[in-house]
Amino acid sequence: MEYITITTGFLIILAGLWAIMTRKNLIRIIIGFSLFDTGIHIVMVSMAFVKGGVAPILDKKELLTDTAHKIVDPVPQALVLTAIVIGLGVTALMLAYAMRLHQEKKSLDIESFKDLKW
Amino acid sequence: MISPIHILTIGLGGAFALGFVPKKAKDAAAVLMLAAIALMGVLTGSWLIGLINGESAQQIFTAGFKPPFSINLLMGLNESVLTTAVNFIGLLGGIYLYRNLKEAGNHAVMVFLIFIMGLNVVIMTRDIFNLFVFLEIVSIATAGLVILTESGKSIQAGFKYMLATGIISGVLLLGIIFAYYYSGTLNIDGLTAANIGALKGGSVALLLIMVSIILELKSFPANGWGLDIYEGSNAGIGAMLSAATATAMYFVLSKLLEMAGSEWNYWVALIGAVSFVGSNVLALKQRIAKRLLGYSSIGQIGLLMIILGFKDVLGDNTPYVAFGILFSHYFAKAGLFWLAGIVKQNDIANWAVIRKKPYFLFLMGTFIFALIGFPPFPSFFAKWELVMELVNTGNLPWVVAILFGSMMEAVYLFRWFGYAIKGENENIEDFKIEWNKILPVGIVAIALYVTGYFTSQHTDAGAAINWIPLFFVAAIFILDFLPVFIKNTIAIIGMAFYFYTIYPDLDNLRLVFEAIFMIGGILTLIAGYAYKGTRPGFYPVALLMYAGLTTIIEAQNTLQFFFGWELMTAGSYFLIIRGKRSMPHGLSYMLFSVGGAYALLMGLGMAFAGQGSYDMSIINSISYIPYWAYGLLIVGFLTKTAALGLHIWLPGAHGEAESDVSPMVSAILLKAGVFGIVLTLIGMGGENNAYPWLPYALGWLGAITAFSGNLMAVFQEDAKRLLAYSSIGQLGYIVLGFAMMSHLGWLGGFSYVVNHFLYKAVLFLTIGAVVLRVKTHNMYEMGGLIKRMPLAFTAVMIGIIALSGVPPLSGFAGKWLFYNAILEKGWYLQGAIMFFSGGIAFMYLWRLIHTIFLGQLKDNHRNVKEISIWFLIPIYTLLAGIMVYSVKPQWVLQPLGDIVAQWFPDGQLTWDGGTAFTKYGHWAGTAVAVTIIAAFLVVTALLMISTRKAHKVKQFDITYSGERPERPETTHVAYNVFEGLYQAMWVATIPLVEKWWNKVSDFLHDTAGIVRRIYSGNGQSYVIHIVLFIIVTYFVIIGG
Amino acid sequence: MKKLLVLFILAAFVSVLYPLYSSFHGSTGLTEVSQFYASKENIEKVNSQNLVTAVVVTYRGLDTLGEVTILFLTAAIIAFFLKKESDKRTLRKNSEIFKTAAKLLIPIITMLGIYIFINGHLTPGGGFQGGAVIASAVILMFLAFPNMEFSHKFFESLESVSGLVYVGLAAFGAILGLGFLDNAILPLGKFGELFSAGAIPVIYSFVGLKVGAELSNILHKFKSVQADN
Amino acid sequence: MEFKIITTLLGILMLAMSFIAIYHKKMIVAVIATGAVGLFASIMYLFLAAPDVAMTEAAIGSGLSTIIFFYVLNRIRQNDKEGRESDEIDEIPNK
Repeated sequence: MEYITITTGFLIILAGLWAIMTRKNLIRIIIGFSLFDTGIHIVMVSMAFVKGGVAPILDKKELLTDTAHKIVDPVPQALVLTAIVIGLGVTALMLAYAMRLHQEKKSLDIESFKDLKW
Repeated sequence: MISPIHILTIGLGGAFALGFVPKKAKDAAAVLMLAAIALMGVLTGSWLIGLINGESAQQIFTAGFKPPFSINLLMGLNESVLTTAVNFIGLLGGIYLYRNLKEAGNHAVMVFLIFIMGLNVVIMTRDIFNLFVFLEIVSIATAGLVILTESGKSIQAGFKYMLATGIISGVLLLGIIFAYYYSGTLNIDGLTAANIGALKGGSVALLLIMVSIILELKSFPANGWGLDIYEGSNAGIGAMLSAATATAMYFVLSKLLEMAGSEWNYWVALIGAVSFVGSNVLALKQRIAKRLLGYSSIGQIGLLMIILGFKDVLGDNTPYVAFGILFSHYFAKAGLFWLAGIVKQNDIANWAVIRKKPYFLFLMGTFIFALIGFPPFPSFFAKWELVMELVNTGNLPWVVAILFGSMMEAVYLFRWFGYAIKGENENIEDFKIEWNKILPVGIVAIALYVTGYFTSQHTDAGAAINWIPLFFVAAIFILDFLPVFIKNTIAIIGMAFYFYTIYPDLDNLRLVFEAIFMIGGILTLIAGYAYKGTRPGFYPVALLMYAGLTTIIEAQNTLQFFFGWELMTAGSYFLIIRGKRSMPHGLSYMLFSVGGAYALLMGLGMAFAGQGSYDMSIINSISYIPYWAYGLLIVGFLTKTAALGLHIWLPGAHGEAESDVSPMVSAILLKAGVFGIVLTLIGMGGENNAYPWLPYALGWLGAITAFSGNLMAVFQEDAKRLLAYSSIGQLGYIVLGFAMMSHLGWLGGFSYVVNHFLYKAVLFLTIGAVVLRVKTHNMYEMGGLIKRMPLAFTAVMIGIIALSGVPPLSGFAGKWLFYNAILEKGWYLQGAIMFFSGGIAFMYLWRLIHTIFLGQLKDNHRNVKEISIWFLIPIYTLLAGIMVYSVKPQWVLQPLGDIVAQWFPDGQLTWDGGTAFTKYGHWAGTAVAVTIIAAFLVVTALLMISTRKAHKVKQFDITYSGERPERPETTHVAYNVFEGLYQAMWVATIPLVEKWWNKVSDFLHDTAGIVRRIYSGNGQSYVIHIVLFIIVTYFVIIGG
Repeated sequence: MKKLLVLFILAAFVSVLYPLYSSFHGSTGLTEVSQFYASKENIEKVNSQNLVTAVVVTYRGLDTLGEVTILFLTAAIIAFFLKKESDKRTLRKNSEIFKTAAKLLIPIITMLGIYIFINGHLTPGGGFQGGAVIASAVILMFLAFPNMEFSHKFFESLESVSGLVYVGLAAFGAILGLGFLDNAILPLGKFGELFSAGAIPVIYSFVGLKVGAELSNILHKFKSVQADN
Repeated sequence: MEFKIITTLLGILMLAMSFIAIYHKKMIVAVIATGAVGLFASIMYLFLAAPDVAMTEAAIGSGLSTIIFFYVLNRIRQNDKEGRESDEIDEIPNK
């Protein structure tokens, strides 16, 4: 199972990178970035998975004994929580930038924002 | 002491509390922010003091659990230094940006505060995921600050920055999670222990982590986004990025390098070297100030990465070297960015406007010299230590890369500085003074000097440096507002007193040179009384040069020597560029000097290798590739003596300098190079020289230099340039003399040293004084001045007789010794060249008399007065010296002979009273001189009597020829007088050397112009660069 | 042409990532660190039923603090970035049914959000999730009542207050000598009950309020820009 | 076993959605597809025994960020209408 999800994760990372590197539209690039992020999160969660493990929420009595062999790893999950929120922040900021850029030049083409170069 | 964790409490608490400050109370918000940053600074500062005083480093545990189970932070010595630095620059930056932040409102103030807080935590944290989170805070805050003073460009830069850092942090996150997978921990110390690099997947995870941090440091060439952000953002933010962020990120890299293990050292150094050289070369074409600073920042970080990579080699010295470079960069770059914000000029050519407020020029100079690594700034000592250690451990290619990169940096920074000093500034709008912006700039400038002083005290060699001359320079700089008369008196008294106090400590060899430097200095300073007003800036720089010269003489160790050498270079550079049209020559002077200094540095490093000491005596026993070492030392010194090939700066620099500066830089300064060559040749063993090829080559170089210098002098129409080329020729003689490595050769060399000092000072002072009166350098615009300035005429006449080396005057002594030495040595071909160039010398010397003083007086010179008395005093003092030397040569030559005999006891002159004997003949100086002078006086008297009734012809009395000249100067007998010779000899005058250097320069600039096109400005390409960078590093480091 | 190049680059990048992928064999057990978290003694020490919450709020609380800061930062940046937009509103009429439904739904959704973060230490979910749910109530408010004066001042104050409380609670632990962000500053209570896990529910609630306020602020900024002209 | 099949299907669906997000002409559809990727990801997280992450992803990754995308698209469209005729938001014409 975790093999399938981690494969999906890596493929989505690549898809995101592909979008960032080939599409010209700013919004499309941000979508690519969002995909790239999601892919990484999937990889992270797959990593936490332990075969036969249950969610690290100890709401059943039997989970309280020998907990370590019954649950999946909570640490990467905690990291992903953080990463998702950070990703939202970055995406929102990028979108705000895209909006202002569009106001500036009435264009969303990344090629038209090359005033700074060399 | 308060726990450092409360940096978070203060920073975040402050930021959250800002939400309550009413929107209208803008000042309150900004003040609250500054107070919070100051408080963080006090907290870290108290830790810094505590840790220096021996407290132990403190681990900060959060959540009540020990690592690796919870996040921990560390406050050690390094951390306390760096967090204090970040808070300090944050406070200054906050003050600088006060108005911008205030106008942008409370939100911007919050962002700035969180930015500084984030950097603190980035430095302290010991948990890699926590590091990731706070790096994100820093980069998001940066993206916000970029648009502080919004323009279309800054928004573009911000977007590219977000995109690039987004990708980089994604890669970092991937690396982190896999590192966790392999090691089961996120704690940096735990990861270090786990050594995940040994696993195949683990090594890739490590690579992703390392490369993303390296990319965050904006490594060349995947750094287009970084350059854009430097250019696109407010200068105050650029300062923060360059000083604060780069400092923190650099420390992060060093933290993670511990974790990655020593295999990574090499790769970090390699990436650093590529970045340092690449970035500095590409900057050559850059003309936008802030972007130029960006390139320079990236280069400096590259240099720091090299240091980090060599931390095992540098050992305990690593912090010293790294902090030395880091702090110079930190202060200087912040200062320059802030200046860029004050001056508000994009194009570096427009920075000439900074001159309208001279103190700003001083600040800019401070920062630029600190960046390049001149004394007394910390980078000087750090670079010294770095090169010494690297050479010592045989890492020569790295040293070459470092010095090449530094050289490139010097090229563009000095070009920029040159525009500031000399560019056209009349049509550029002056800049406003805002005190909140100036204060931080002033503080960092002072901090540079202070840290420089303390850096020097850290090592034994540095602590031995005598700072008194430099303090004297500082004092006179502070008194710069006083009139010339007072400053000149202070300077003369100071130099005389200093000479008086130190001369008993010097051996005879050094005394000769010190006497030339100091007595010559005092005499030329006397001429300064002729100037009126305050003559701003002259005295500090002149004294700086003399401070450097005396430091060279006094140097007990090689560091001191190099320290003096660089001070002298800096001082003379500023002296030279005071001339009206001397800027291009000033630049080439500086670049040759810097190049020469780097050759010296490397040579001294080789001397240090294997000997483990900085004592001056190490150059007497170089054992590590000695041929190269001595060769480099000689090349380094030859840049100052302007040997052929390294001379192109001299004619312009000396010719265009001010009237009393030309003698300083010609008669005095050039001797510093000679002193160095003498030291090197002594080091090679004197009579038992083990490296015969070096002096042989040097001899040829001297002979050819003598020939071509003299030949070029012949074709000059400009009196001062003529003298300048003549100096090149004369120095050629000197070099040839010393290269002969025999008693007579050296004695000849020394006699030329003394002589050249005397007559070149006389000639330059006199011609300079004449130029001040007639307002032109061109000889064909003068003429007949003998009637108006008989005293000047006499001085020039005696000077050229001394120079030409005919009896009876002192020049003959040198010539006579030379020919004896050549015969003894058997260098007949070189001797022939010398003899020939001596003949050529007559062809230009004659013109100095004829075209300036004889012939017709020009109409516009009917009323010129005799040259100033303040010039006449030193001139006639020097003339007295020439006369004494001529009449009693044994008074000079015998002591010199004693000095030379220390290393060349064989083949001495034998003296019988005033008569010197060699195996080829004898010479009775006194008798010859007295006889000839008497004969001369008789003949002159006879001539004067017999020509009393001669008819005088006015200049334009052309009835005899019946032609009306179209251009008046063509009636001047001396105009283009050597056309015939030129037809025959023009081949020899093609400026081949200049062309070659131009080709080199063009090649580098063209390369830069082409390669920098990879920074296409397209954010997408930057992402591709980043991914490519990761791929390339993967294939290079881990392999396919 | 460019696509071909990118394809090539991605292929090369795949070969960089491949060792990571190929050496991944799934996890067979917990790492040392998470075993520590799952050990009986430490479960009792933290006393939180939801281990992820325990990690997020205590063990790795500093990350969470940073993360909240990032949202705060984003909100602040967007606020001064987009502030030049004027605050005019379009007049759109929504159907009464929608409005009434919204009036009913908004408190319920808000309650749900609050429930989620208060129970963060017991059930899945917590401050972020609850905050996001609260933010969605705010969106609903935007949609249903586009012309209503949205009191972003209230949200900004809420953001600041909850931020200050969060930092204050964290620092309080350090001042008490327990450690920054230690949850033991409050009584641990009985495992599995609402009042357990020490300061975790309190902290997580304030995180929830803060996240909700921040997200609402961000959304409001974007929305008020959208309503321009 | 059935989990595996469902997960595989989910994976394929997510990739298809990514393709739509990258290549669909209408930006609105692309944004929705991006949200869908997040939504499917959150289902995947549930299978991976990560309910906390699943909730977060659903609420934040696919919920809120999609809404922000919409706001921005809307705004840009209005901008375009004021400014020029051409509607660049969906497709950038080849130059």
